[in-house]
Amino acid sequence: MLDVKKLKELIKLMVTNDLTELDLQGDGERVTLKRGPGDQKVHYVPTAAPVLQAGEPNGTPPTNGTATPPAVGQGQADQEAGDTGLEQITSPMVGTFYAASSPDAAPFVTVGDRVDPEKVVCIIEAMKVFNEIKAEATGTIEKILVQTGQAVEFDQPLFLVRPD
Amino acid sequence: MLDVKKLKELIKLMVTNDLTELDLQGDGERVTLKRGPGDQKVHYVPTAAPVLQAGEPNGTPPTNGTATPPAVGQGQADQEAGDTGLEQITSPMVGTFYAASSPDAAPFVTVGDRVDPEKVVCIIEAMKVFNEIKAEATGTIEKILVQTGQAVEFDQPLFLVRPD
Amino acid sequence: MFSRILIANRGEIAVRVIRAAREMGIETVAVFSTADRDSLHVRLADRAICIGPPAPADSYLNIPRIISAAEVANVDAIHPGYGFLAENAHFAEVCRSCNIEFIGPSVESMSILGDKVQCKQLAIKHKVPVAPGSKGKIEDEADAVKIARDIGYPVMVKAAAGGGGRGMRVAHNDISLRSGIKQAMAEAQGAFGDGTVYLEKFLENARHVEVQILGDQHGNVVHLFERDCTMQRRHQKLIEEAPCPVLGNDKREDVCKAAVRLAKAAKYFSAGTVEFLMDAKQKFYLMEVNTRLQVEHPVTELITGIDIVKTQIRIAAGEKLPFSQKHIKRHGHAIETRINAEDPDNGFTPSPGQMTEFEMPGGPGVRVDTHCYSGYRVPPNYDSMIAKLIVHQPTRDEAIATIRRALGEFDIGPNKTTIPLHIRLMLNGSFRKSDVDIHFVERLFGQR
Amino acid sequence: MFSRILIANRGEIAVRVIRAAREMGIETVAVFSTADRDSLHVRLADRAICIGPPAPADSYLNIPRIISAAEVANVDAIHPGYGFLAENAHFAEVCRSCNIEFIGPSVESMSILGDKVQCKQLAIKHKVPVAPGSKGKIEDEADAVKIARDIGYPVMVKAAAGGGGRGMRVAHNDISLRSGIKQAMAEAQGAFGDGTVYLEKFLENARHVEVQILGDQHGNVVHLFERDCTMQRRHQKLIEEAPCPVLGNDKREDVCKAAVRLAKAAKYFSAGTVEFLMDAKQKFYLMEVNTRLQVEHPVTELITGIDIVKTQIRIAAGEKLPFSQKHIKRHGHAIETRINAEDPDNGFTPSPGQMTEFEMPGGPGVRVDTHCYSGYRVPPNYDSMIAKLIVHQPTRDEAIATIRRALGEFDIGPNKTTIPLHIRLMLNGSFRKSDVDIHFVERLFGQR
Repeated sequence: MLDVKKLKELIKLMVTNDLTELDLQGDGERVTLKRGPGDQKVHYVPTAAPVLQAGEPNGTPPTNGTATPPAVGQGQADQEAGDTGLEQITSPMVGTFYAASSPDAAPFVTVGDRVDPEKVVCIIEAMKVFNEIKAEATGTIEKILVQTGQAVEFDQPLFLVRPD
Repeated sequence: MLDVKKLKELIKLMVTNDLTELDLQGDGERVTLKRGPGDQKVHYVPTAAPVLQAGEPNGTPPTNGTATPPAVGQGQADQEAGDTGLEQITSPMVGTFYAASSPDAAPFVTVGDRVDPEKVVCIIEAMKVFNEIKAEATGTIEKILVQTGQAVEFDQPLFLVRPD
Repeated sequence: MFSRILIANRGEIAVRVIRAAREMGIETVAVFSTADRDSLHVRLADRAICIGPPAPADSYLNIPRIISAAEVANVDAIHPGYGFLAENAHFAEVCRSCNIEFIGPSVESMSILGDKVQCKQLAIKHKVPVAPGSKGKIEDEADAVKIARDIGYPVMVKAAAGGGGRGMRVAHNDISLRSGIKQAMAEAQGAFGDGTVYLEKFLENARHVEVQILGDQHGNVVHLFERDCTMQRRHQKLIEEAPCPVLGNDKREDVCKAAVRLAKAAKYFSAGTVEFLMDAKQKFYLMEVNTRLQVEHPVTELITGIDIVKTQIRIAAGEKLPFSQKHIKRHGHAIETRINAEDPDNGFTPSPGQMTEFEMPGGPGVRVDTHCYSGYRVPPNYDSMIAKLIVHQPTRDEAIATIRRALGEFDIGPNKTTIPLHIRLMLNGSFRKSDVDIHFVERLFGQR
Repeated sequence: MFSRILIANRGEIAVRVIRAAREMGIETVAVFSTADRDSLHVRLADRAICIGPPAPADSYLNIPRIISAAEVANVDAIHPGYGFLAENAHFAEVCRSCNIEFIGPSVESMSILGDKVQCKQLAIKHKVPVAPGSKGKIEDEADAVKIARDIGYPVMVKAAAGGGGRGMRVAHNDISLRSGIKQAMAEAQGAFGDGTVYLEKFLENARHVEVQILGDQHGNVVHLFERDCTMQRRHQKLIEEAPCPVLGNDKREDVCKAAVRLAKAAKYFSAGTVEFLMDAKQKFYLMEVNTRLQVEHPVTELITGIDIVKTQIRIAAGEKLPFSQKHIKRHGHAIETRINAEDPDNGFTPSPGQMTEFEMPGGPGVRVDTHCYSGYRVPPNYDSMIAKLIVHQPTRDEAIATIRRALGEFDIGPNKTTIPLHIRLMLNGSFRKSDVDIHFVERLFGQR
């Protein structure tokens, strides 16, 4: 049956020719090619296809130029966001994550809290400076992805928010 | 069918090539690849399959272990044989091809001649030895692919024969 | 010795430093922008931290983000590579104030040598040959015209804080000098935040010859002989080699010793390079000092057998140089070509994007330094160098034969590269005789 | 000098010879079996000719087919590489009778040195140290028992035409000696068509040390110092290094001079290797002479700076050696590991098939000789070596650090390779101290 090398060749053809679809069938000889920018809207379609889901977390930057989230913890967050239409609050900098303003204070937010764009959700300490991070989203905190004291990198997902 | 190793490879191929869909089916040989943020629906457009034809001549040796013909003139011979159901008479050795037993003799065969397996079709000279090459096929000579005095390598197609 | 270092850079030089550190048993922390997530330096480091979006100002040039990453990863030192922050004295100062060693020279050495006017004055004081020109910075145009007439046209206006050809103007007469000064000042002010310019005799038909320096924190300074980087295009080096094919041994010793004098005068430690122009009579004129590792350091490593990056790390950790001048010997000839993802037949336009094919040459005499691999996507955000091919052979002719052979073995696509250009240069009669000057490549392109 | 040569081999050594020839301006003709159509040597040669199906007897070992290809391509000479026909005196004779130079020694040298009994007698005559044993071949069992008791058990029965461990039997007493002789004779007759065997003292805890020889057709012979190939498994070398880490300089000079004496006695020209066993007291015993290029020749190239393959070609063309003994110097330490497509955790079963991943290490001190590339399909028909990784550094410790680093940079899959085994060996305390003998690796595997 099909070997990987043949597949690679087909993929190369797709890449170099900017095809968006290629359908190839056996003995009845059938080829389908699609090319050009398709619908730009991203659909998060729940699907049973394990290949698609497993492939995405390590994905290369999309061709439209937006940055992909970082590798650490990204897969899970992506998947959850993808599965359920959640939004991410990501870290705008490298530093140390704090859920509260001091060890004995209550956390800025907990799961189930409502947030609006101006709501402070955590502190990231970088170079001895404590930076208040705002939600920049409106909705309900669904999940907290990091713990107090944990190092976070640029673009790392911190919270999942269910938008209104 | 698919084992995990192969699956991983496919995923990697998808990731590095920005594919968004890959559909692979068993013995009936079917591949569907999709790339870019396109419409999720799969379209089947009947075409004259240029990709399949262009892709095949550079293909890897088949996994069943039979030898592929050499690169020289192979594409053409393959294609002609494939297109029209012709058989090849290939060279069993490296050497120099002679169409006739001496410069002033008539060639062993010309296009349109009938051959049977024992019919001598040419001479290949190797290390000063003149080796008579037999057709090893039954049918009609459709095309002669090499010229007298030309160097040929092992497995190089020499004649195309239309079998009875 | 350090137990963990951060590499504040990307590309092949990040890979180079990671390799050196790994061989020394030092853990490595890479930083990367989102455009470099799949780069080899990220894969090879013990740990990798994303510090920002593709724009250099928000990632590789962003001091707070790099320092934050260094603190989060708890490193002992930072290697700046070349480019980006490598010659930024302020960055070195911030590192050290955070108790993170900067793998490079002292802030004072960087400051004095980085200012071309101060550097030149120091050179004159220590009998390092310089081009005739203004004693210091140009105060007014009338002065400049007087000096220019004195030393004779053509002259060059240069920015004190300059580098890479920016803030430079050649003037052939009073009129072009006056306008050149204005333009150079404006350009220097814009590019470096410092409009100071000075005047120098413009040398025609010169070669670029530079001396590799290594100094420790105990006052020892040695040279690792010279490199010839005459093969340039628009101030970008294309081919570097060692030794300089035309240089006599006496002149070699003179210039190498002069470089050591200048480094000692600046109390220099770490690796550094003293760049000279050399005229047809093999007279030298100081150009500038690069207070960092150079792209072309491997040619010197190959002819001396000394690992410059490892030595740099040892020096930063306070160790003494493990060799003295008399132990440093030259063997054979080394040549480096910089392979860029650019189309040499189409105005050197960059050719970023995924390389579905990336096969490297190998075999005897061949070294490849790269951050690329089959399937790597060249980001459009940074410079276009994708690999350095460096060869070492007993003689220059053999080195050219090897680099020619190795260039032919690269299999890169679909991206365009400068490999066909390099193959053409390796076959060029003038290059083979080394009958070239720094404008040779540009003339070659002008003729075509 | 030749204008065109044919390489009667495949794999990395075919690539190695093509590279040397190309750098010398010599055209190259590759031959290949249908299993090797996509191999790098086919791609790199100026011309490639398919000579037969995968079975070696019908392709790489088939003299008429190779000669036919050589005649069709009109070449001046044939390089046999190693293995296949490299030590076949008949092939050398056929080549020369067809007016095609065989890039190797004379038929006479190959014949005398290839017969271990004749070789040993020549060695004794020229005071080259040999192991105690039978003067010549064993005529009958009673004689053998007498000799064995004389020199003391254990003894080894060896085939005169032998190599690679075949036709060898160790005997610890009269009974095992009698049966061992019968078995060895039968095996030697089957494998080499020559049942002649001889007897030697069996050395325990020995090291494998060999001397690289180069001779020209004008009577000049030099050595390129020794290699240590003690790290073996079932007579297959795994790791080779130069210099031998434990050898004293006096002993080194003795054994190297002995090797030169033997080569001169055999009127040897081309590259060759005199293999010795060395006991714990650094006493040497001749094992055999390999009248060809060795797999491990690069370690010697790296420490001497001499290209052995190019020199071999020059010698075959009738040139004199371009150096004399006193010009040949050693620099630093080199180590080679042979990377095989085998599963070391599963009885070293071969792992052929397509390598979807094949990324090589690079950077300073690293040389890779390979015929593979990303997407290459390892054919199941030949030996499983896919690459040689060779490193060069000033000291052995640094070389181990570099090879350890470089081994980690390989990215090969899905095929299994011996890389994890090599990484383990590089970390092994006994190997790091070089406290090993030729059975070390086997013992290590026995313990696990």
